[in-house]
Amino acid sequence: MRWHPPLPLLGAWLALLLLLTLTVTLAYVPLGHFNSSVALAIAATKATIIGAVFMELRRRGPRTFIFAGAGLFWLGILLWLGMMDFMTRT
Amino acid sequence: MNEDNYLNAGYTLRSWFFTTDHKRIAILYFASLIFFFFIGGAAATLIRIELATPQADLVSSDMYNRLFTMHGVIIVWFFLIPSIPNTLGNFIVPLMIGARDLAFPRLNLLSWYLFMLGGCVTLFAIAAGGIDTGWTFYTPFSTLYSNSYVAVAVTGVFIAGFSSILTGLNFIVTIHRLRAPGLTWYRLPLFLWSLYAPSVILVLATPVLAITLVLIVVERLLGVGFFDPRIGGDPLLFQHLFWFYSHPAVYIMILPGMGVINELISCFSRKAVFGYKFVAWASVAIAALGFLVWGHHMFVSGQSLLASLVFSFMSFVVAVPSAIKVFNWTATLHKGSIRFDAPMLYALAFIGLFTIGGLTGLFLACLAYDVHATDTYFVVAHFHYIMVGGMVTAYFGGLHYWWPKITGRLYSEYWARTAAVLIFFGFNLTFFPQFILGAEGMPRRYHVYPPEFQMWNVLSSGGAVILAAAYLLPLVYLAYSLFFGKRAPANPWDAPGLEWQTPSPPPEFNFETQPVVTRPPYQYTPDFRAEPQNA
Amino acid sequence: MRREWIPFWHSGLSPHSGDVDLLFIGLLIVSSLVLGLLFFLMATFCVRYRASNQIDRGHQTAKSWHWEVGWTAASFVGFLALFVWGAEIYFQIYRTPPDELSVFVVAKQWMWKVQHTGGQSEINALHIPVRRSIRLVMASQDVIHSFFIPALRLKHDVVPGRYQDLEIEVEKAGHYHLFCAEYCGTEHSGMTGEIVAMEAPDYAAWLATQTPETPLAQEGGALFRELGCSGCHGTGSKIHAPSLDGLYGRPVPLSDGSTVTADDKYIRDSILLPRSQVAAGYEPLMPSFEGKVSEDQLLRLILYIKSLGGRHP
Amino acid sequence: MPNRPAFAPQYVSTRHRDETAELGMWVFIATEVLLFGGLILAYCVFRHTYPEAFAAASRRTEIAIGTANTAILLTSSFLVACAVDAFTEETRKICVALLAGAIALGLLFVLLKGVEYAGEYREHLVPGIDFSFDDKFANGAKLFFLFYFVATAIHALHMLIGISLLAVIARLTWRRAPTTRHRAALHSVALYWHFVDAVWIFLFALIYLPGRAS
Repeated sequence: MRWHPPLPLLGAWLALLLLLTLTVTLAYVPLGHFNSSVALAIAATKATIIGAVFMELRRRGPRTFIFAGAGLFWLGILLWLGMMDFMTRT
Repeated sequence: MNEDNYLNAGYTLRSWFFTTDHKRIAILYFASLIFFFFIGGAAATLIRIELATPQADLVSSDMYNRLFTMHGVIIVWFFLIPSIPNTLGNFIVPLMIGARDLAFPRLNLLSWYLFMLGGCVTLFAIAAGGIDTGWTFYTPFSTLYSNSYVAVAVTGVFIAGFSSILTGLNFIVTIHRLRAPGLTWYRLPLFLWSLYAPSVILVLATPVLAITLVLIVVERLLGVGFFDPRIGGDPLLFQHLFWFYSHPAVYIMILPGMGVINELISCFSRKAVFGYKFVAWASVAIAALGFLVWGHHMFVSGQSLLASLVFSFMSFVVAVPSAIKVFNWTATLHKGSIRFDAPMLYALAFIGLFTIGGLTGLFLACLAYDVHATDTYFVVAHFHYIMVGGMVTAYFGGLHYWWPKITGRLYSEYWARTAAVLIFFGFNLTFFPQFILGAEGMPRRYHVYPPEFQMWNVLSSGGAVILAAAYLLPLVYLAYSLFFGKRAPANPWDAPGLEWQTPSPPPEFNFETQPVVTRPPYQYTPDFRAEPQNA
Repeated sequence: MRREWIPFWHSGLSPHSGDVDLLFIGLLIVSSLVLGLLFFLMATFCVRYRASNQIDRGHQTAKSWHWEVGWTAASFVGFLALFVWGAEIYFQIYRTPPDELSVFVVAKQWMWKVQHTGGQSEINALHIPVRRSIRLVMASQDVIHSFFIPALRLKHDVVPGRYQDLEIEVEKAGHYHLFCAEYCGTEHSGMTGEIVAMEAPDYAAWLATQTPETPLAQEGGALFRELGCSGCHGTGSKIHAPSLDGLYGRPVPLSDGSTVTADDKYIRDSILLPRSQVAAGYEPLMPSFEGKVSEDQLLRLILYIKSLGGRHP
Repeated sequence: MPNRPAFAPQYVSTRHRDETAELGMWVFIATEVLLFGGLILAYCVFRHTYPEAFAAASRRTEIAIGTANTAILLTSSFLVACAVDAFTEETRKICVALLAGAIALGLLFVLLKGVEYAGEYREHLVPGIDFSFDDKFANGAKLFFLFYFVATAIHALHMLIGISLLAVIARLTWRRAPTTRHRAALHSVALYWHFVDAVWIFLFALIYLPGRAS
């Protein structure tokens, strides 16, 4: 029984832990409004890595991409139109 | 009648309640839906009888509020949403695409059990004392003020929501993966496009309702929540979340109905549907744009004026694909060879009623008029024209059309036509006066009302009684046909769809051999070769 | 009155309701034309192409996209026009009203409580002078209600936790229905009242005959002392609290560096949530009055603070 | 590989069946995104309305536990991805060991979550039950902690479901030689587990990180 973890998985895992360290560190650096943008950008990067490597999206065709993206796209609609009311109230 | 069909594949209770056959599950759904339809319908009839006079005479105001809530909750979540997808869709989809079952048969069965569990929990809430919030569960009334069984009812709807999600998921994957060889997307019957589009809504909108209902329960249990104005929460946030689901849900109800109409119109005018691609993509457009209009329920709620503006604009935009469909159906009639069997009567009624419903929708999308008309009987009439005049009519049309396939029996054409005409007149008599009431300013959900509104209310109530009787009629003659009807041939309408190329009722695995599709749909012969079967 | 002969038609009586009625007629005409065309085509086709009719069905023109593009474009353009028309009137209806004559409306299960600034209060009735723009300030004590006057083609929800401004004006004296249009519980259909529009002299007479209670601002002043506000905000107080004289309508610098205008909403928030917006240079000492004052009392306090002078927008 | 009940009649091949199952899982994940989406909208609305209260409330969360839990979850996701790779006849035992590791980490996550909840209860941070907070930010903080508890509780529920599913697969793989059906099942559960992981990454950024710098 010989088995080694595949390199892409290992790489993704290390990258994820690295990004986690980065995001926690950056959270303590005063950047004003950019703190939350940075945190969310790093979160999105991490999610992309998980999707591409762990969930094997990098090996899938456009149909799976559309299915994986549909949820996010509609989440975008919910947040966009939902927030529109709250941000433009007088 | 062929010897081995899905109906005689087993007679035990087990063979029904643990079946994974999509056709049997469709029958299970059908039986449950009839039950819920009549509960919801009975509540509606009581409401209309109460409203025949301006005073309270039949029921107390608490009882009245419980009645209209029960009517709304039961009819929306336990009849309209599952109606065509879960009965006709479940039965017909695999047959239409030449598959032996849906992609996930056990999920399909689980979906029915969830539906029944949700239904039972909701019925329990009603039996235990009822719910008085209206089907919209507006906060903070539902969370902090109502003393009725809101949490229980909400749990029931929550569970039923997962049943919807599983059904939608099943249809999407089935239509993607299980089509017969040669059945490309543009060769799909339009019924399938009209089931695919709302399935996307089921999958993407229902979870938002689910979480919103969870938040209601949390707020009721803890006494604080996101929608609680006392701690700086926002009741309008609830409305945004609720309508993010509930407006697209309207399209979950109407799109499958439109799908049925495509099949009926083309079959009974012996012509392909005019402008296939436009109609197909109109379904997708309606489903997609339907997510961008929810705020038109909130024009007077105090949402920002800019938001109202955007939502109003999108509401007008979403009306365009609906208009396309109506015009294409009419164009299909042109130079057809039209026969007026019962399903066709329903289809024609659908076009008329849906168009009235759609056009009055423009009144409500129009910001300034909506200020006056919203929350009045104008709205009630408008959405009943869509939901009942449109969706329920389409459901009855589809039921008659596929009845020979489903049961292997023919019903009485005479009674079927009588019922169709009665429903049409009863419906218009019930709901048309409500437009006038609304324009005059009678608010909805009123138990007593100023006497000057009485005349139109009496007309409406009279129509409701006719409508209730007319809805009972099909129950009688369809049940009669089950035992005494003539045996149906495989293809009583002389239609080219795959579902008609297998015996009636279909065998357990639908097709003896895997069908291969080589043509676009709706290749009708110009004239009926088969004689009218049901006369 | 025009159009009175139609049994279900009563024309609107507010400055913009004529526009709304015109819009309604416009919508009605457009819908009737579309519906008429559709029914005509359906009926013609159904009769002409019925299966038993031996008629030439050949020469079916090859399907062209022109028709579909045509009716898609036509519907879109028509809808766009209606959208613009409706939106324009909507903005007139909901324009922020000038502070001319304010009346306070508190909605609660299941009644409308109306407070005039002179101290007159009424329940389920609202007396106003005709042809004069009135600013309603509405608040809800419990659930969402909706203030609806069909004769004025006017409606607005009253959401708890915030003030809602609404401008009304009636052109003709008379009694008109006031409904609650948002379902609000058991006696929702009983939450009705009437708008009594009166000629200016009649209105003045009515105001006079109403038991002239103390004006609201004065009651607010009493409340101000009763609740202990004056202990800190009063002149000569030992506690360092901002003076409220001349505060209303002026910009207030806050401790977080931002600035707000001291309007109704700010004063309301400061009473209920004093620590959310602390004025610059002051300690956050004030206790919250959440749950200790009702919406009626809040209105009185605001009016009192207003009466201490300031800039009125 | 032994392949007893080949595939249900509606499929044409095992490959067809597996791809269909995967597609179904992706549709389900899209559903789940929107389930959390409703909460995210609530969060955005109230963070927009009460920015300082949210920062103040966020500072009261246990960032040490949060960070540890993130690392734990990322690692368990990694182990599950490895288990999918190791799902062969020869490396069956390794696969089971990897799954067991992932399950153990999952349980550890839930345990730490429990510790965190207990801590917050002691500090009077549970809205509706026992809440007290600096008056200045009380309302916003209440809304923040409502989001915190509802979102993390629903996430924890997903964790528990995922753990049970992984346990079922691990047991099946342990008891007999792997079949293509089990492979497909493991694949679906793995997708689900990675998704739960991805949700946590966003929850982590929304809950623990705001307000740390000020």
